[in-house]
Amino acid sequence: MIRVQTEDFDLGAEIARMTDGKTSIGGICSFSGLVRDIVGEAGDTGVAAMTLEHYPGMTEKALQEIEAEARDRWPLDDVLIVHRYGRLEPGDNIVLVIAASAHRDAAFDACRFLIDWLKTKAPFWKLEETTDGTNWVEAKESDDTAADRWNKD
Amino acid sequence: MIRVQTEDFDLGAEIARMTDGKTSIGGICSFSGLVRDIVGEAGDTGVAAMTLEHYPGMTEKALQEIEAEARDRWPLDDVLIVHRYGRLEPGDNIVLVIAASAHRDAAFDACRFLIDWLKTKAPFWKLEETTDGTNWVEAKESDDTAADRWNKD
Amino acid sequence: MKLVYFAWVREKAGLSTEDVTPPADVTDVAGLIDWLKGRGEGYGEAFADLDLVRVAVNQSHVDLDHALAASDEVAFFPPVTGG
Amino acid sequence: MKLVYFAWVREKAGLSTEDVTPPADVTDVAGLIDWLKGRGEGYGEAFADLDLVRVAVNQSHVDLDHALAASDEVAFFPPVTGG
Repeated sequence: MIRVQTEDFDLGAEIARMTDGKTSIGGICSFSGLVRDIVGEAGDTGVAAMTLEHYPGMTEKALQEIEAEARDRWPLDDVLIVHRYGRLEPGDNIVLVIAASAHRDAAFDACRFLIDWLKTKAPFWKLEETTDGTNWVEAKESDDTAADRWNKD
Repeated sequence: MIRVQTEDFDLGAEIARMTDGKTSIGGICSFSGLVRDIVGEAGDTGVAAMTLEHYPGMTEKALQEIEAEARDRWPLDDVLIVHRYGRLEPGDNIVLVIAASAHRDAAFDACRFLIDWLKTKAPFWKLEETTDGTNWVEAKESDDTAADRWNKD
Repeated sequence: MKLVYFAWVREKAGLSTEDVTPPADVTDVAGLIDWLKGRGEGYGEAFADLDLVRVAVNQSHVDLDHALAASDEVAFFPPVTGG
Repeated sequence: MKLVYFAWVREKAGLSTEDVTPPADVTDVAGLIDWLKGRGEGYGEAFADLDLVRVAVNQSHVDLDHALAASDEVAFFPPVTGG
């Protein structure tokens, strides 16, 4: 399942919903991404907040395709992707991905795949507010490298 | 932090405690292991329950060493390992590992390291109850292989 | 043809969405960008470095040589930075 | 010397803990196991295949050639299966 929303999410409640009444799940891997205040790092001035813009319609389509690809590659009992948009402050949740499987390796690999592909394929853009003003976060080459690991030959 | 307990754990509450008031965490990776009912798989008769025996004292020591090794290898904001013992039924939680870091790769790698090492180094033993009686679960070669990936040369 | 713009591409172009009818010789994404650049300074800035611009047609990522139809929704935006 | 047994090693040995005073020629884990095997059938079964038995001394994993002291806590158990 995928969701795009402004509201926060509750990881514990999501996993409880996923496992309720089921006895086929052996492992659940989750990843949450949070707004990090990078004040104090070399060259940074601290992030007061960030605003996530997205492309309604395409976002849902892209996330559904990523979920489908994960289910195609690994034997998964369940998949959840939740991505927030709008204005968020340091410490706030941005994104949650969960993969549940009978097997631990499938849960881990699928979870990492979900976040790696999301980071290069889902149409979200971060506008950071710092003490120096606002700036659009630039895409990282390391994110491309991480996503490329999952490309099939 | 490590905990060995009979009670269930609450993943959402653990992560809320970990992130409360912090703005340095960029990513949190968690893995929960559950009792899986393997009825219906070839050669299996279904697991009615399992009882986890452990070695009080050594268990805590082993888990603390695993946490310390993870903190040594990756820049982590926080680590949690919770392992249950006693009688558990299909669908019940067995183990929870969480790694929080500024960076997603560190969170993922550390989380997987924690569970891989725990599975071959922490003194727990599973006694399965099936319709045919009880039997001690045998260690898997795949768990040794998974743990060996993290050995340094 | 519906055009949509996001993030700094939107800010430079100066609008978030518009309906356009490009001339018949605009047949692909690269041709559409060339035509837009002739329409005003904002477009020129938005499309100054095409290495920094990504394109989706009907909400799927495409390359610059992707062929266009009159009913297409074409989106321009920077490399994505979600997650 | 305190000995502790877990899982099926405990079941075969027939006890979970005991205090023993091995003879002076028992200097390492392998020697201790040999001596225990001479003390009864249960030990013989517990230690029949040493590839299946793991040992910890003072709560750290050790090999069969690990040297022993009178004050040690020595644990015998199968390969672990937690997690």
